[in-house]
Amino acid sequence: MLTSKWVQLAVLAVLIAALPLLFPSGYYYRIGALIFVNALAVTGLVILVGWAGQISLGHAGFAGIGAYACALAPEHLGLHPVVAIVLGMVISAGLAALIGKPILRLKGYYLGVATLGFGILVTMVLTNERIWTGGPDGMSVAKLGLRELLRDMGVRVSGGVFWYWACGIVLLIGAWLALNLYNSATGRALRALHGSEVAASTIGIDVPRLKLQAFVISAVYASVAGSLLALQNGFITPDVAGFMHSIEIVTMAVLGGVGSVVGAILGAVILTLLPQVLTVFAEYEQLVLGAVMILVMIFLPRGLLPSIAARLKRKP
Amino acid sequence: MKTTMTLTGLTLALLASTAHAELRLGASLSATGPAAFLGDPEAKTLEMLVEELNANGGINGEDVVLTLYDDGGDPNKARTFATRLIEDDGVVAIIGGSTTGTTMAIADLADGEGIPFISLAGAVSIIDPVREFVFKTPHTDRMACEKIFTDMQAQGTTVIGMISGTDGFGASMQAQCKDVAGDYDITIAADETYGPGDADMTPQLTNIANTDGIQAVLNPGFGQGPAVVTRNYAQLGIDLPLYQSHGVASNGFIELAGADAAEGVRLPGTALLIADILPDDDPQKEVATTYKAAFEEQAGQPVSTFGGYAHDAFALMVDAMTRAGSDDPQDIRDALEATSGLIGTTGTYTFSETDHLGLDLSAFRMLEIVDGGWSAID
Amino acid sequence: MTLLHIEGLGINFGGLKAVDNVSFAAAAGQVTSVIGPNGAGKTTLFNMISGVYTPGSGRVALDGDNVTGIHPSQLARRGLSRTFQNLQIFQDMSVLDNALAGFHLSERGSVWGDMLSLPAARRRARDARDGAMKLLKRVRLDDLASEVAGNLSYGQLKRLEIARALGVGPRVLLLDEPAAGCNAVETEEIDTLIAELAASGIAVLLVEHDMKLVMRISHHVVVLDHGQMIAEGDPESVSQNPEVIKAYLGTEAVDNVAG
Amino acid sequence: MDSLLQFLFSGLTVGAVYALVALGFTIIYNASDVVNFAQGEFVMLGGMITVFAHEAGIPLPLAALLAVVLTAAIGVALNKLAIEPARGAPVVSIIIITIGASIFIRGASQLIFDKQLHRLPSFSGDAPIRIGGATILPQSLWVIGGALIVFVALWLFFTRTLTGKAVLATANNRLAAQLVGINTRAIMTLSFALSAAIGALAGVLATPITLVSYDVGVALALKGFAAAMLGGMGNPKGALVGGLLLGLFEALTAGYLSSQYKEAVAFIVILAVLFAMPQGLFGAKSTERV
Repeated sequence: MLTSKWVQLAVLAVLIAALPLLFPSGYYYRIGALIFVNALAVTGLVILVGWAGQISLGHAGFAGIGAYACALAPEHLGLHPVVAIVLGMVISAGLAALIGKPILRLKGYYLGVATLGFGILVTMVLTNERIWTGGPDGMSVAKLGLRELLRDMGVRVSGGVFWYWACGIVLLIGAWLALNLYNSATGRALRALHGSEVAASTIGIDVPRLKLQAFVISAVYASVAGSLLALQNGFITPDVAGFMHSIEIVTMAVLGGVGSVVGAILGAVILTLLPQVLTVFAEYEQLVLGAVMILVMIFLPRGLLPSIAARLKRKP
Repeated sequence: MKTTMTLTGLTLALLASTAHAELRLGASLSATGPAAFLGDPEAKTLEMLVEELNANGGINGEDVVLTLYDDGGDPNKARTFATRLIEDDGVVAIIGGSTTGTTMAIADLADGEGIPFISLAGAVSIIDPVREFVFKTPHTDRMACEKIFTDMQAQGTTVIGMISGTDGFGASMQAQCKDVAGDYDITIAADETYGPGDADMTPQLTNIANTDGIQAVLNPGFGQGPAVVTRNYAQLGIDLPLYQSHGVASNGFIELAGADAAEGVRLPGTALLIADILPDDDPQKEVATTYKAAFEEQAGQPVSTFGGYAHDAFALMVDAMTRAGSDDPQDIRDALEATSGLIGTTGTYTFSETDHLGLDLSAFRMLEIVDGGWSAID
Repeated sequence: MTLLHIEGLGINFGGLKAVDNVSFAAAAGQVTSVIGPNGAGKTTLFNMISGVYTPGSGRVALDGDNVTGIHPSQLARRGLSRTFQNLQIFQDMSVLDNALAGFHLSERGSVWGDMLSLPAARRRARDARDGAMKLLKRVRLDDLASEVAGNLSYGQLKRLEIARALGVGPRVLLLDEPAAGCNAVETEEIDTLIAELAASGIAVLLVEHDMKLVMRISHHVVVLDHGQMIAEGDPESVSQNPEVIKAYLGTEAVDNVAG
Repeated sequence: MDSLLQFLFSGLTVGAVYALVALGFTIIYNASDVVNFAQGEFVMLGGMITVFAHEAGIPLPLAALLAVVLTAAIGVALNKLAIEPARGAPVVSIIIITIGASIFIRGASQLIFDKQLHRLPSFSGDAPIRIGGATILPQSLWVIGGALIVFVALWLFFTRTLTGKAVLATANNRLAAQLVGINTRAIMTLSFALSAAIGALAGVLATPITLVSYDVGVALALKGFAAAMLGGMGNPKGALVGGLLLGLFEALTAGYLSSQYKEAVAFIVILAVLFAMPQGLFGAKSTERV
């Protein structure tokens, strides 16, 4: 570990709290909130991909479940959105446990295509069951109600500001849970089975069970991220579960450094900001985005944070 | 370090955009991505028209500054760009939302922040229920269905088959058509779909052709799907009238489907497609031919209905801003709602407190492809 | 007291009998060595005993219970752990984390406890850490505890694997060539370590090419050749067995036997 | 109209396109263990370059040849500029590079070409061939034939030629391959050139049926990847069979069950196959040595 858990959390907390001092307009709160939501999903992937060494190309599927739980449950079941978030977590966890059991036996690209298939199935259901989901045009999401509650208590915040803080706090909790996990029996076992499944099993690690736990945990992270996105956007379409979104969060994780939570957050920061910055390139945007991804991976092949850390270490 | 650099970059961009006092207009369009079909001509149209307007002295002497973002068809991005337009770029009005999904993501925000917003997407739900600040230019999907069914009814058709794209456009129109079919005594006996990237629809068309009693086939969709459907239709030798939607109303469609396969296909279109053959006394003749000529000259590609939506949105906005005589969003909105008899490429717009679309079926024209070109049949 | 019973164990790889009908027993507090020329099937035998391969025939009994074909993680729970001929170190983890991983069975609780860092989980983690540090001291790796395992020398990694295997608290310990690639000093350290482990009551099962080491510390020796067991007995009798000498003839090991 | 036969024709046509894309994946994968997610862009380039060259007045066969050669050159450039400099990086990083390359190529294409859909004239006309109550377009036969020829050529290449075996050796153990005198850098260059050329050929053959625009690559890569995994990655036979099966599943599902869920059914079948055969239909079984 680079630094202890509390140092990492403290740096993160200070950054989240201090950055708004530099914000010139409400738009930056929106970007901040998006970064936090992405970082949350990516943190889940760090546990699955970075520690347990299992690939997923369909994790946006769980984000989709979380998002649509927040859209559907309040409308059809009359549940409060907060309860809907929890419902989304439960459904995602249950589904992850159900499909994880058979597909986690697969390795490498075969696991990749299986998870890809899962993501596509979720997208197809969301797209085709238009009576429920509004189809490809999407559907509205009920308001969380917390902001209104605050207003009644005399605290007035704009939507952007509210979601900045809400997502920031959820990310801090998510990072705290993940960092706890890293240095626990479970986290160590996950990293161990990544190193050698055979050796891990000979010291008593139940490899399939732990892989499944990592899969379920990362699914829940993605689900919460999806819920937060849906609630702050107030509107949701099946894109949230789509293949491109899955690839996006994997890319964030790898770009930042898939082994560490802070690296993953860094990856989310960069890939969320980049498209906003690249708008100055207008039609060259895609070109530059592709080139940046290639260059980072060539010059910092282990991801931004680990590669930079290794360089600093080499030059004392 | 990277973060601070990018933040500085954003701040600089912000400073640059607030340095002048002009009329700032924002747009978020799907210039790339799966809906680039819609967004690309829309973006090109807006850029062309703004340039043209400023060259002619702008609005009440003020230049219009267009800030245009490409949301790639992703509603989440559209919402972010809308936030950026309102909060950071300080625009007084927004055009955009090429798709219903991106429109809905923007509409909520624009309405909440009190920024007039004209959408270029089809769904009824955008303007029904009416939201104070949200308007739109294209005909609704439901109106397209009604136009087609009216023509079918005139032909004595009562039983049809449908094959729809599962993209937003196709799925939305599929649902609307099923909804209103009963009003025209039309039964949908076969209801098939295809994915946006599919290359062969013969299985679906075979099933439709093998369904008893079908008298015509309707294909709501846009992009490559309808071209493939039309070609497969000819390949299978299905001898029933084929109706396409306004989603394919461009010359590109005839080229992609092949003139032979497309022969006889009917669809509801706008004056734009038949600008050249409109009678001289047609009220839309002038606006349609002018835009068509300018666009094809500038963009080097055939004009499409979608570019026309952007043209009309811009015309509405300019008209409202001129009448409002201020850059206050509320004034612009009020002027927009007071629009009356504005002639666009899509139709003649008259907004009211209860109608933020302002078009009726009369602007829709039933077109038929004859000898590789368009001809009006009513 | 015999802890591990092997009866008629065998496995085929594509028609080839890699191990055929091997039977022997290993007692608590004793070092039982399996020797034989390269390709005799020693590692394959270990893989079957430790559950990595499922045996084609025969039976493995641990403490009287049939454990044939049981998954390695189940065997670890019953007190059997091992090291590997080709190192299976968790390269990206620290030395301490490698050793701590060995304590998985005693440290693990619920995932909830781990994620929320509940007091019980923290207590177990502290205990495991103390145990791991003790083991690292024992294999003289304690000052490298925070080093990334990938940076260690071969000999150090061999010792780290032993420490990790000991974390399980095994009653039966399988060591696959623990002294391979080690210099004389390191070999002697391992020698002492194995003797201590046996003395503490563990049944040690050893595969080793260093015949001096084998002859010095083994209580019981099993000889394999081409998958068959050709001899068994105390080191003295085995080293004089004509079958054994014949099997080793022409191999570099013959010198070791003679010496 | 004979339904089943028509569904089969449709499935074979679409399946042959998938198979061609999947075949493109096998060579780079065999040489480097990397699944090149930019493979779909090669297909797109093949179609787009041919369309624009043809529109510029170059005869179709020549335009097609130009497209294949240019795309192969782009494949080589991709290897030299992006893959080779990242030698030794983890496989996930290489995958991100190929995704980045795919975004880059797409971004460049929309600038160099345009965002419109395009079509090529069919090679042998559009008159459908009638067989037993069903119809198939002559262009479908071109695509199916193309897939078969590429398959046979690749199969011969990997089993009968020294170079082909060198490609396999390079993947198996790069160091060992170097030790026995294989120029592994040249092998990688060759692999990218060949993969890109096969992709471009797929684009040329399929464009008259599927149409082409700058962004068709992603969807094609996805289907080709799924097909290759179904058959067993790295095996040309697997790519061919996987592609054809995927096309047939989709067509039969669309015909008999639900056109809405045809892709879902195809993926469920892939998952079912992988549960039973974790290495795909023809993938090599690997045993872990410890």
